[in-house]
This record gives sequence, structure tokens and C-alpha cells, in this order.
Amino acid sequence: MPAKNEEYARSVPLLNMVFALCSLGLLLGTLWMVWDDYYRSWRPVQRQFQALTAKHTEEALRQAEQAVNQEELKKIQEELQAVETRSKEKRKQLDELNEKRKRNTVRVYITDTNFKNTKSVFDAVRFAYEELAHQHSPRAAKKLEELHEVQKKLTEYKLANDQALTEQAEIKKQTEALVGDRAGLDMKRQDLLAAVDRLQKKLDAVAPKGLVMRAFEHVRNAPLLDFMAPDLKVQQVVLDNQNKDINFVTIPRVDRCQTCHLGADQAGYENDPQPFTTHPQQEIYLASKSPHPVDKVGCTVCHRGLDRATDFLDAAHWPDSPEQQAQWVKSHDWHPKEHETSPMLPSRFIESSCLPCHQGVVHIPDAKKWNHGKDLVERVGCYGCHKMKGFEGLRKAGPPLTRLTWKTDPQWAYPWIENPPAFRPATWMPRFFGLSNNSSPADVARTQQEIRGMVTYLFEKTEPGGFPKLPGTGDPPRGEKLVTSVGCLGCHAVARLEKSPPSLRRRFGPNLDGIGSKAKPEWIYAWVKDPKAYFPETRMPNMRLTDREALDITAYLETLKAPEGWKPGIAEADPKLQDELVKDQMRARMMEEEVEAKMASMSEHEKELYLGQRMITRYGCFGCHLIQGFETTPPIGTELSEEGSKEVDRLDFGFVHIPETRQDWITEKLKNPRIFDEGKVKSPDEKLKMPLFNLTPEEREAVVTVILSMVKEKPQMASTYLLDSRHKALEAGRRLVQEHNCQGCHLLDGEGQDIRVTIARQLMEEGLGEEEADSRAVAFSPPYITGEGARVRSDWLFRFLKDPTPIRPWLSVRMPTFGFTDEENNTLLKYFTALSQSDFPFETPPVQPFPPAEIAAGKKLTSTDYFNCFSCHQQGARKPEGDPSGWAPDLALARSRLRPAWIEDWIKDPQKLYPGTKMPSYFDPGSFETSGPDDVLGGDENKQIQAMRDYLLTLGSDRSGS
Amino acid sequence: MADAPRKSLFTQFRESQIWNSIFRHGPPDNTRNRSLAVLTNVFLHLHPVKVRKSGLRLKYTWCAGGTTFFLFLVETVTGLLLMFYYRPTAEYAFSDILDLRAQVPLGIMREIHRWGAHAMVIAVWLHMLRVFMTGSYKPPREFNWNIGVLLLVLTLLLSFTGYLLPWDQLAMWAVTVGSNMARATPFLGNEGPGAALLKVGDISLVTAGDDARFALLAGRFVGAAALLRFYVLHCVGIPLVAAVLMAVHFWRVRKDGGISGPL
Amino acid sequence: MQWFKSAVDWLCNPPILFTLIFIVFFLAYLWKKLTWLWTPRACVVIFLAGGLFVAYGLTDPNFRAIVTKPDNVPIVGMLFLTGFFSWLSMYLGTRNDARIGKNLPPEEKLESEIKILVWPDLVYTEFLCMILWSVLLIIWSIYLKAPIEEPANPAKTPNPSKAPWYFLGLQEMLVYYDPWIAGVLLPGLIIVGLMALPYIDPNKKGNGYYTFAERKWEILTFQFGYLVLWVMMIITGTFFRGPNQNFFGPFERWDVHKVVPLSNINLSEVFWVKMLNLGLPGNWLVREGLGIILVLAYFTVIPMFLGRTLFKRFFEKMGMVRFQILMFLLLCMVSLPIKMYLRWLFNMHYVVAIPEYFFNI
Amino acid sequence: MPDDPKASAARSPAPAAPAAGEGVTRRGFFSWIGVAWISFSGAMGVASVSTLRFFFPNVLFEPPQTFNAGFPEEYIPGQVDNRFKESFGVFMVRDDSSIYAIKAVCTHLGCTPNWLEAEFKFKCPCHGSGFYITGINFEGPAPRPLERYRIVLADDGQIVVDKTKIYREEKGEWKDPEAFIAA
Repeated sequence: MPAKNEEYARSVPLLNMVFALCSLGLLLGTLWMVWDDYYRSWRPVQRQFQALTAKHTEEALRQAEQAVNQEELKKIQEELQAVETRSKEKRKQLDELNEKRKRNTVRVYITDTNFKNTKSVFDAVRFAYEELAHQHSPRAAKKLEELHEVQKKLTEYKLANDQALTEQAEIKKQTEALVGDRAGLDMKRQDLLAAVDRLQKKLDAVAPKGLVMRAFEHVRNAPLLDFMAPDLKVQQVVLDNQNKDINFVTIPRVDRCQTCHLGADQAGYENDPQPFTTHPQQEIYLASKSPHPVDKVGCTVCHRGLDRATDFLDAAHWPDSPEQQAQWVKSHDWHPKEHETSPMLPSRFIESSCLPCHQGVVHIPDAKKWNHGKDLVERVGCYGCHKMKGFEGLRKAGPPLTRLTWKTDPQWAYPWIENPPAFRPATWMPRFFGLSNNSSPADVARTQQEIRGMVTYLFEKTEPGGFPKLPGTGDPPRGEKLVTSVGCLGCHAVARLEKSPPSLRRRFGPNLDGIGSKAKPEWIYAWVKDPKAYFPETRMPNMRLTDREALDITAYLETLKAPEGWKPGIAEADPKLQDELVKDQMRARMMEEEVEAKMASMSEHEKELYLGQRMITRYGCFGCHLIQGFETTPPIGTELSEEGSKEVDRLDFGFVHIPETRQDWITEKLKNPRIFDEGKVKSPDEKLKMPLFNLTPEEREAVVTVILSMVKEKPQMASTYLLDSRHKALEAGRRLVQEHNCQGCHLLDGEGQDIRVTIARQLMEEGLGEEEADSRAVAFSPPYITGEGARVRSDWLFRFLKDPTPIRPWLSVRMPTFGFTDEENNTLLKYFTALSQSDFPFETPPVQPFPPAEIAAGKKLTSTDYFNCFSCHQQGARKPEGDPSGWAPDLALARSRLRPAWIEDWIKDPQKLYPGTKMPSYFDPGSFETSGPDDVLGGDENKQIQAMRDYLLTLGSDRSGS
Repeated sequence: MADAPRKSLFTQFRESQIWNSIFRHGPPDNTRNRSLAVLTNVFLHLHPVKVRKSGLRLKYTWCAGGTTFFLFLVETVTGLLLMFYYRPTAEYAFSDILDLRAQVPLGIMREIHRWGAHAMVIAVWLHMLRVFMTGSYKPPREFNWNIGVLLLVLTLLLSFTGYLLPWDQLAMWAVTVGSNMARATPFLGNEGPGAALLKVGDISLVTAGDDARFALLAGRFVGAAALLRFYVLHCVGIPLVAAVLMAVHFWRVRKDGGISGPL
Repeated sequence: MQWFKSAVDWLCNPPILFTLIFIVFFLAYLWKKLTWLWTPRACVVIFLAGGLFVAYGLTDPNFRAIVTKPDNVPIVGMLFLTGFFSWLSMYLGTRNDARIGKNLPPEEKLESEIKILVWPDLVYTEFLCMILWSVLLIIWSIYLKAPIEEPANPAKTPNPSKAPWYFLGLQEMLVYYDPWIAGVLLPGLIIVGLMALPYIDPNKKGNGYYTFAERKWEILTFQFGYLVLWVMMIITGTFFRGPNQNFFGPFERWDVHKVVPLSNINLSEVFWVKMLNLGLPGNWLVREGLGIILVLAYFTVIPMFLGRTLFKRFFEKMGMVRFQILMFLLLCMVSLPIKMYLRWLFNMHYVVAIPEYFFNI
Repeated sequence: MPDDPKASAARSPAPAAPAAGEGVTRRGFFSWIGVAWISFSGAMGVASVSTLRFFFPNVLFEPPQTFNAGFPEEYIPGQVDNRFKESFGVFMVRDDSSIYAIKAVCTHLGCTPNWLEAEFKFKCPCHGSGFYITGINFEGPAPRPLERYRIVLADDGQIVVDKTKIYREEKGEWKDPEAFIAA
């Protein structure tokens, strides 16, 4: 049945139509796919940048054109014109020369070819000869002859070639002599217009002109064709030294940020909007001369985010503020990127990226916020409860509580523990009670009993003893004078003496407010006289006070009372509640029967002690304070050494709705440490217990920066900042400087002298105007000692640090006795010498004896006839006239104290070494050669200075400095 | 048709030597040529010349088997292209995928490959459902049903081995969870029943270091070795076996009487 | 609409969801009054309802988060496709059944004698199929980017960590059975069972056309395994299992901290401690004796009993060996819902618990 | 779908339309099959070109072809600077009036020549070709002078060496303003 076979099951025209529709779909789909693949978000961005660059370049071009020295250009053009006319005038001679040159060209060519050909023959023959000679062949001798032959020819050709070349040069010279140096002029003209040309070229590249070039611009960047010389393309740096840790394997970072941030490493886009803005501080970042060149360091190692991304969201940008977020939501439909382990750091925390590479330093250069944060962490003592890498081995942040009865009483301690800021608003002691998760009436009742227990425990577990009664009574006004003048205010602050909030260094020691309500007078007296007697590890130095002075200071401090409304006293005991609390504590550790038995066997006092001990354990008081029975207890907080890398989902956000990031969590935690308990049902023991620290929002941000900087990832050796021996010495010294707050009084390493504000204030009280007081305060503050290593001799400094003696009689501020060990002393010495890059520890003194004539000249110069040095400077027992506040250091000490080279520099220009010093400048640095007296040593200023130096070195005896 | 009909360009081409050297039959508008069109084409001669009309109906076949095969081809082509830009090592696998997504021209291959794979799993299940619902596994097609079951398993394995290759958390842990079951294989897995019995003295013979899962992963956990192993299985091993079985499957469809239909 | 979401969340709880599905499944296939389900009108109604539900669900952030996860989109597709084709096969089957009831041949028979040349009909159709699939894949790929999450980290397990979606049925079984059963034995038996299918199916009818009436048992068994125990388990495993493998309704937020009491008990504990008030015997054989006997009985007594009563017809038709294999496979399949109910109703952990040898059932 | 099977069977002998070609073209300009094949070929064409495009990666991990070579002051007149020899295969040379970048590939057989400070010449270790400091060959088998790379000053005054462009002496290209920078 053939007919049946002809049968079609489906209508072919219908199928054709379906085919057509499907194919159209396929075509559109494919085109769409190509477009989708091609059109990435960075393309329009790069186009925008081209337009921007064109705008800038046009501007620069206009300026460059204006900047061209038109006269010069005109001159050159005229000269060129002249060359032109001359070559027309002297056509005939020129033609002759040209003819000559043509002939010469041929000659050069022939001689050169001859030489080269012969040279290759020579090489071949030499090789053949060497082979034959090596084989001791009889034919070697003949070959050698041939070699000499060829060599002779070679020399000839060389000569001929040289002659031809000489002739060539000669012809050129003649031509120039005839018409002028056209090539040279051209070059000059090019040089003059170099900037214009360069900018014109650049402009042509970013903004092509003409239809063809403009069309080509589109074609080269068209989909599917953009593999041929596109100018829109992904920009990347492959950073072999910057590893990205992708869990157990590391790969080089491939930073593509500059695909959009095209202006980041180019000057000139400072005022343009992101993503084109020039990166700030080019001298530190990105520029190739900076320590962080972009092709070595890249971007994401600091900023984080996805290195390979070329899309705004994909790169995991993170807004720095709610305003920025709102703006991004509008412009980029921003939302947190899912599945990104390392989103970008908001720029306010960017300094937390410094630490991984800058390990082992006290402060990171230019990282102000991080440095501030680090100082704060040390001050508030985060490391007491949280293990933190880099903060090991530090002293506990708070005072020891092992001799508490010597110092104060429970009536004070109870309300203090309950609410420290109520007693002293500026204290570092954090607050544990009355916070968001323990303020309900039940909580308050419970915590009252807890504090009672702690107070009982602390006052029970103290060393027996105390201080004797005061030997007399002091005078408070005299005491206040002492406190404000001897230097206490370098480390301590007293609210009523402050005009503005004290700096961090002046909060190094406890704020003294209320001390009169807190400490017993006997304790204050004993403490200010010799702090180490009470607490051997204290950082409070000995001010070498006399008994009288100590009594006065004690009397003054006794007048600093607690704020009004604050009352000493202890909450009522509640035996029933206390029993419950004690039982609760026991139940967690033993069976119910044992609990009952134990309870029955304990007295009320024992229970109270037990509760106190449990609570000290729970709240971790021993993290900051030395407490008997807790000497070796490990800290209670989470380790923070890798907090900056902690998985965000391991942080419990509870029911608090904040952005789920590390920084937001930590910030919130510092703001309200108990906030994540909100809405949770917890037993007292389960509740969060981190206390509330007294930090301003800026301080909090700084602390968060430090915590974020503690990351797990280790950078490669090649990219870390390695300390050489000098820097190691510097850092060791800085550590000590930091620990003893030297910069509270001294200007050192570019920072410090915080005490100056108090001295200025004092001067103002004495009747000076504000500006004058400020400038005079420099002279009446402890000295600048950044250059101490260059100034003084190491052996003298060693002795001085051990046992300071007054150098500057006009200062009422005292250099205290810190009681440094030999090791610490040496560390400081090395630090000072490293800081001023002078030799450590010894140097050869100038050869003595000096010529008598020189000494005589020196003496003459220091006399009243000339510089009159001793009108201010003391000289051993010989004191200058007038009030000691006008005196200057003892020159008899110079010999043992000062480095000779420094004396010269000092006399030459004291203001350079010590801006603001009282020492007059006798030599004008501006016109040094003529500024000295003319009648001494022939008017040679250098010799005069040297003579004075030598004279000073003869003063005093060898050991007069000690 | 009085005028000499002007031949269209296409017609001219069709009468050229080139055309005739490729297609050795006239236009397929009669039985003979329609048969030849299928018989003389290496790709089409997978088909018989004629099929049952009932078997032609989409409502009968759902085109599920054909779809599966087409998706297999799509996976082969896109997979081959992806191999140019993907390195199966712990260091590079992940970042190569990132680059495929954002930088490689036509990196959309990866999407096509992945969604094609998912579609293929679904298609093969639907094919099985169709074959079951029409009773087509019944004699004489029992054996081909068995081949089909094997192909279904291979499809799942292909998808499973490919799932690891992006080397992200999704991949690694899906494969970890998936392969953990092998740990419990009776006697062959170290946590399987009976494994504890296989020991000589104190020495266990079946441990995490030599059990079924170990053989699958070339290690105690999903690591770089597993990645390479899965890669080779995914790109070469399983596709080869599947291709052979597919050949058998298609051949047997014809030999067992074409697409099934009521007897 | 909060009540609706809560109701759906509640309904999706596995005990309720599966009980409902078991009931609906058997009613749909067996209850005469529900045959209207196999009409195009029912199909439209059901799919409209399903589509509306998904559309409504997408307005909910939690529902959207889980359904639009790139790898989950195909599963939604699969759910609808499976539903549609199951309906289609039944629709065609019931139509044929009606014809057969009137002593007419099935529809396919009308055309099966007609032979059509594959050129152009078949080849053309296949070609069009390919183009359509290409278009679909391209558009799908443009719209939906393939997922890429954090780089692989062997030290950090994501919560939840799930197998690839097509294995989530197996992972779901892991809730009820130990890995050696859920991950090895049952998948092995699925493959073996599928391969054995042509040899243990005694029914010669229904070859080459859609029918239900002629193959009621086969279809019921197969669809029970495929739709209920495979597809629905995948749906549960994908959409309703959140962090810690806890159950979450489709409108519920995946809270990592959700706490669910898990206090399971073994049969041996029920028997020895609760019923007999004795301690657990030291010897595992004694301890687990009851469980072992029950399991053995399940696989021996029930086939013998059924072979004489309900399945007498099969037994006679198939012979001892084939019948036993069939019964074993069937019982294995049914053991899953049985274990599910034991867990839901009695918190039953293991019927036989011999952790000494990793042998728990 | 609710086709009556009988009806469809009866309809079967459909109009015998050929699969493609003449029959349709006669009907006029527009034809489904024409649209179909054109768009299908279009799609295939785009797909093929795309596949070709696939083989030209957008990003490379080779050392970049353009690199920053520091500032002119860093180079000492009359000296050959080796610092980019290993990383980029470039000798940086500064003579009395210019700075140029010599490609460190011998023009004989492509070995890397060495700069011999004592003999003041480049010497190729493979076959002994020698070059002056300018790159001009004077001994050995090298047929022509060493090549130079494009060298320019960036906006910030840094030297940028661009290896994509080469200047050859024998073509007179060394006079090109981008073959050297004046110093």
C-alpha cells in the first residue's frame, strides 16, 4: 500500500511556522545572551572615565599651551626659518655637500659590508685554527697564517670604515656650518612643545576625532569583536606577594578594582566623584614611589572585598555610613552580598588592615585611629579578660586589691563597685551593675547581695597591716600649688583644674577626683612619698617629695571629695536571698544533698564570703586587679586574637536588628555590652556579663578598629614590614616610653608634652594672656627630648635616668625617679641614640688639651663683652643673678653631659633643635657667615663656635655631672 | 508554466555537484527519497525509516527520552568548552569559576551547563515515568529498561560528580554529605554494619583510610584529591560509560520493535 | 493572611504532610468519586491553584528566599512537571480504560498499525524540540546565575549542609533510618527493584498504551514510591529542612537557634525498661531479641500470610521465588512509612539497636 | 488533545508539502521556512562566532606587557640596568642623551644576552654574538641589532615600557620619538 506510506502525520507548513518561530526565538535568545555576556557594569563606567579624562586633558592642554614660552618658540621658529632661507640662498654649496654625502653613504655602506663580511670570515677561520691547534694538526700553522692574513684585511677594512664615518661627520659639520643645525633646532622645538604634544596625544586617545576614528572606537569595543585592541577592558594587578587565604590553600590576589577605580593611582582626580577619585595620600599609598605601590600591594589586601570582582555588588562594597548606604541603595540597588566571607571594610575602620603587615610596633605610622585604639585597649585593660595577641605580659590594668584595708573601707567600696562613674565620672573602671539586663527589681536585689559578697571577700582577703598616722598637718593651698607644678598633672587629671577634657596621656594615672572620699590620708601620704612601697609594680614614679611637701599634697587631695549626692554605705543584708544565691551557685557544682549539707555547715559570714568568691569569679575582677586567691585564674573573656577573622555567624545577634557584620556587632557590644540579652529568658548565671566601659563614640570606633585588626590571615614575609636592628631598638624603647608615659611630660618622637596645657593654664592664672602663656609654656614645660640621643652622652644619661638631678633650675616640674632597672635603662639609651641616629654608647671626646689661644677666645666669647652666657647659665656653684626662673642649665655639666658635636649645633641654631627655647640665637642661620663678631678668631663663625665648645668642655671637673 | 521557470538560487545550489555529493538523493518529497534521507545520514539513521504513528504522538512520548539525549549533547559541548577555563585544583578551581562568571567571554556556558544538568535529571525521571506508565518495560523490552535504569543512575552520578567542581561551600558540603553515606556501606564502610567484624587481632581492616568512601574520595575527607577524581569521572569516566550504554539503549529500541505501542 | 501562612506551615510538618499525602494519594487513585481529577478541567484548576499559591508565596520573604535559591528553582519546575505528567498519564489511562470497558481498543491501537516515515515528521519534531530546549536553556541561564558560594572550607560546615537536590530524598530518609539503610541499602534496593521490575511484574496487560484499570497495582506501587517517597521527600528535604536539619514551614524564618526537643527511644528500652521494668540486658542479642524477631517476622510472616490471602492470585501466577522477591522489595518500601510513623507517634529511634556493630534498624 | 483518533487518522493524508524549498518560495516574498532558515542560520552564526570569541580570554595572568620602570633619575648614564631582565626581559640603558629599553632577546636564535660590564658589551651565551651598548651587533652570528621596546613617560614622570611595540634599527625606527626618551 504505497499510498499509505506517503502519509504525513503532521502538517508540514505548520511545522515550518513553528520552526520559524522557534528559530526566531533562538536567534533573539542567542543575541540576548551575547549582549548579556558583553554588557558588564564596568563598561559604562570606563566610558564615563574617558569623558572625564578628556575633560581634564582638554583643560590641561589649554594650560600647557598657555605655559609654552612663546618668545622662545618664536625664536626657534625664526631660526628655523633662517635655516630655510639660508639653504635656499646657498643652494649651490648645499647641493655639492649633498652630492658628497650621497657618495659618502655608498662608501660607508661598502666599507661596513666589507668589514662585516671579513669579520665573519675571520671568526670562521679563527674557529678552524683553534680546532686544528687543539688537535695538534700539522695544518694548524698554515691556518694561523691565513688567520693573520684575514686579520690584516680586517684591520684595513676597519680603518676604511672609520675614515668613511669620519668623513660623514665632517660633511654633517660642514652642512651645519653652512646653513645651521636644523636637527638641533627641531629637537629644541620638540622639547618646548613636549607637554603639549603629550597631552594632545592623550586627548586623541580618550576622545578620538573624526568619523573614522570615532567609528573605530565603537567597533574595537563591540560585542564579539572586542578581543582586538579594545580600549575598554578589565584592569588588573596580579599580586604574587599578597596571598588570599581560601581555606588551607593560598592564591595570589588578582585585584581588578582599577577596572572602575581608574583614577585611583593618578593625580588629578582628587575632586571627581567615586569611583574615579584619586586615592588620598598618594605619598603613602598606590603611587609607585610610596611604600604601598599599587602593583605590589594592590587594593583588597587592605580594603578587603572580592579581589576578582568587576561589579559593584559582586565586589562586596560596604557603606561607611547610613547616608552612604541610602545613596548606594539608590544608585546601585545595594544590599549585603551573600556568601562573601570578606566584605569590604567600611572606610572608618580601614586602619585595622595595617596590623597584619606592621607587626611588633608600638604605634603604626600614620594610623592615628588604630594607635589611639591601641592606647585605649591598654588603658581600659581589655586584655585582662580577653586574651589578645600583642598584649601579652602587660601589667594588670587596675590597682592590686591585696592591701585594700590599708587604703580604704567597705563603705566606699560597695557603692564604687555598684556604680563607679557615679563616684568618679571619668574613671576607667567599667560598670557591671544597673545595666540593661540586670536592672529589674529582682536583679537589683540579687546584685546587691552579690556586691556585698564581693566587698566582704575583698576586705577579708587582705594583707594585715597599714600605714602610721600622719606626722603633721599640711596646707591645702600649698598642696594644690605642688600638684599643679611638680608634674602630677602629666599623668593625672583633676576635674576642677581642667578647662577642656584631658588628653589620653593625662588619663594615664587615675583621675584624682573624689580621692579624699576614697583613700585614707595615711595611705595618700605614704603613697605619694614612695609608691613602690605599697605596690612594687606600680608605674607611679617617686617624685622625691619632702615630708612637708607630701603632707601638703595629702592635705590638698583630702579636699577632693566625692560629687554631691554620692553616699558611702552598704546595702542591707538579706540572708534569705543570699542563701538562695549561694545555693544556686552550689547546685551548679554539686548534688542537692551535698548542697544542703554544706549550707548547714556554713555561717552567714562564710556564705557571704563564698558568694563573693563566686561573683569575683563570674565577673572576672581579677582580670584587672590582683586579688588573693585569684592569682593564677585564667581570664574569663573570649579570646580576641583572631576576632577580626571570626565568622560572622558565630556572633550571636540575638533579637537585635543591626547589620550583620563584625564591626557592627562589636560596636554595639561596646555601646551596650548586655544588649544581645534583649528579649531572652536567661538565668542569672547565663546572662552576659561584660561591663560597660566609659568610652566616647570616637574612642569606641578606635577600639573596634584595633579588635578588627586582629586577624587570622598571615601575610607573606615579602609583604610585611620587617624591623631592622635600629627599628627594633626604637620599638623596645617606645614600649617603655609608653609604659611610663614619658610623653605625658616630654615631647618625644613627635608627640606628647600633654602637661603643657596645665602649665599654660598656670601661667594664665599668674596673669599672662592666653597666647603668651601658650608660647611661654614651652620654656616652662619639661624639655623636648626627641634629640636626646644626639644631645647627651650615654654614660651621663644612664646615670641621670637612675637618679635624676635638676638640670634646668627654672623648671618647677620635676623629673621623677622611675627606678628603671639597668636593662630598661639600656633599652632607653639605645632608643634615644637610635632615634637621633647617633652612636651608641660611647664616642671619642675631642682631643685635649685644647690650644690655649682657642680656650681664651672661647672664654672671651662667653664673657659679658660678647654673648654673656653666664648671665643665665649657672656654672657650678656660680649662680646667675635674678630669679631662678630666668636661669639656664649648668654649663659646668656640659663636659660630662653633652656631646661635643651637639654643643656646636646648639650654639649655631638653638631654635632649629628646640623650637621655642629660651636660648637666644647668636648666629643668624640666614646669614651665618656674617652674623658673628668680627674681631675674634678672624671673624670665622665656625671657629668661634668651636672655641666656645672647647671652652665649655674645660669647665667643671670630670665627674661633676653625677 | 509556459515561461521557463526561473530557478531560484537555492534550487541551483541544490542541483550543484557539491550538494549532490553530500546528499545522494533527490528532494525528500516521495517515499523513496524520504527513506533515503534517513538511511543515508549517519546521524539520522539512528532512526528506523518508519515508526508507528502512535509512537509519534507527543502526548505518548512526551519527548522525554529525546530531551534527555539532547541535554546530554548540550552538556558535552558546554562541558568541553568549560574545560578550557577550569583547572581542577584546590587553588584554582574556585577562582576559575569566579572568572567564568565575570570575565571569561561567554562564561554563561557555566549556567547553561548547570541548568542543563538539572534539566537532564528531571527529564530522565520523566522518561522513566513515561516508560513505566505505558508499560513499555514489559517484554520484549525488559533488557532495555535495565539499561535505562543504569543510565538513570549514571545521570545522577554525572550530576553528583559535577556538583563538586565549583569547589565552594555548597559543592564541598553537598558532596561531603552525599558521600558520607558510603561510610555506612555494610562491611565496606568503616561505619557500616559488619565492618567491626573485619579485623585481625587488634588491627581493623576497614577504617576511614581504606573504606568505600575513601575509594570514592581518595582521602578521608573531600579534598584536592577528591576534586581531581571527581573531575576525571565527570569529564571522562562516566560520560564514556554513558555513551556506550546509550548506544546500546538506542540500538535496542529499534531491535525491540521501535517505540512501544499496543500489540 | 497570617492565619493562612501559619496553617500552611503547620500542614507542612512532616507527620501531617505525609499523612495527608498518603490519604490524598490513595483516595485520588482509588476512590471512584475522585475520578474527576483526571479531567482537563481538574488539571487546570489544580495548576492554577498551585501557581497562585507559589505566586502568593513569593510575596513572603522567607518563602521567596528558599524557593528562588538558584538550585531550588528546578525543583519547583520538577514538582509541576511531575504533577502534570502524572496527571497526563492518568488522564490518557482513564480514557483508554473507558474505551476498554466498552470493549474498544485503546487509542494508541488506532494508530499503532499506521507506519509513518520518520522524515520529516519525527526528525522535524525532534529538531524543533532541540531548538525549543536551547531557547529555554539560554533564557534560563540569562535570568538565573549559577550559584557560587564561599570558597570550600573543610573547617566550617554550613548550616544546613545538604546533598545535591536529587539526593535530598535519601538525606530525608536519614532522619528515620541509619545511613547504611537510608544511604546504601534503600538506594541499592531502588535500583535493584527498578531493574527487577520487568521480571516480577506478572501482568501482561497494558504494554504500549496508557491504562490504569488494567495495571492498578503496578501503578499504585510505582507512583507511591516515585511521587510520595521520592519526589515528596525531595520537596521536604529541600524546602522544609533548615538549619540543624530542623523542620521549617515554607513561611517560617530559618532561625539557626531554633530548638526542637529530640528525645527518641529504642524499642529495647520500651520493652525492657518501660514494660518489664527491668534494666537493659548486657548481651545485645538478648537485649535486641524482640526487635530482631519483629524484623524477621516482618519479612517472613507477612509474605507468607499475604501469599495465602490477599495476594494469593499473584503468588500462584508468579511462583515462590518471584513472589518472595516482590514481597521483599514491597516490604522494604513500606518499611519507610512504617518507620516514619513509629518515629512520629512513639518517638521510636531504633527497632533494633546494636550500636556495637553499627547495626541499627 | 481531545482529538478523536478516527478523525486524525482520516485527516492524515496531509497536503504533500515538501520539507523545504521551491514549493514555498513560489508563494511570494514572505515564507515561514525562509524566516526559519535565515534566523536559524543567524543564530548558529552568532553561536559559532561566540564560540570563537570564547577562545580569546579577557584577562591574562602573564606578566603584564606594559610595566612601570621607575623614574629617569634612577638610571645612571652609561650603565645598563639589569633589574627588569628577569621579570620582563628588558635591559634598561641610559646613555648621554637618552634612555631606551632593549629587548633581551638575541637576534640570532633567541637566547638571552648578558651585559658584560668589564668588556662593555652584550654577549650572547649561545653563539657568542656581541652587541654594543646601543644594541648594534658587531661580532658573532647575530644578523641585526637587538630590538628596542616602546618607552614613554607617564603623567607622573615615570618611565613606562610597552612591550607590545618593537623598534628595529635596520628599519630606521630607532629615531621614532617613542623608541627612546630624552634624558
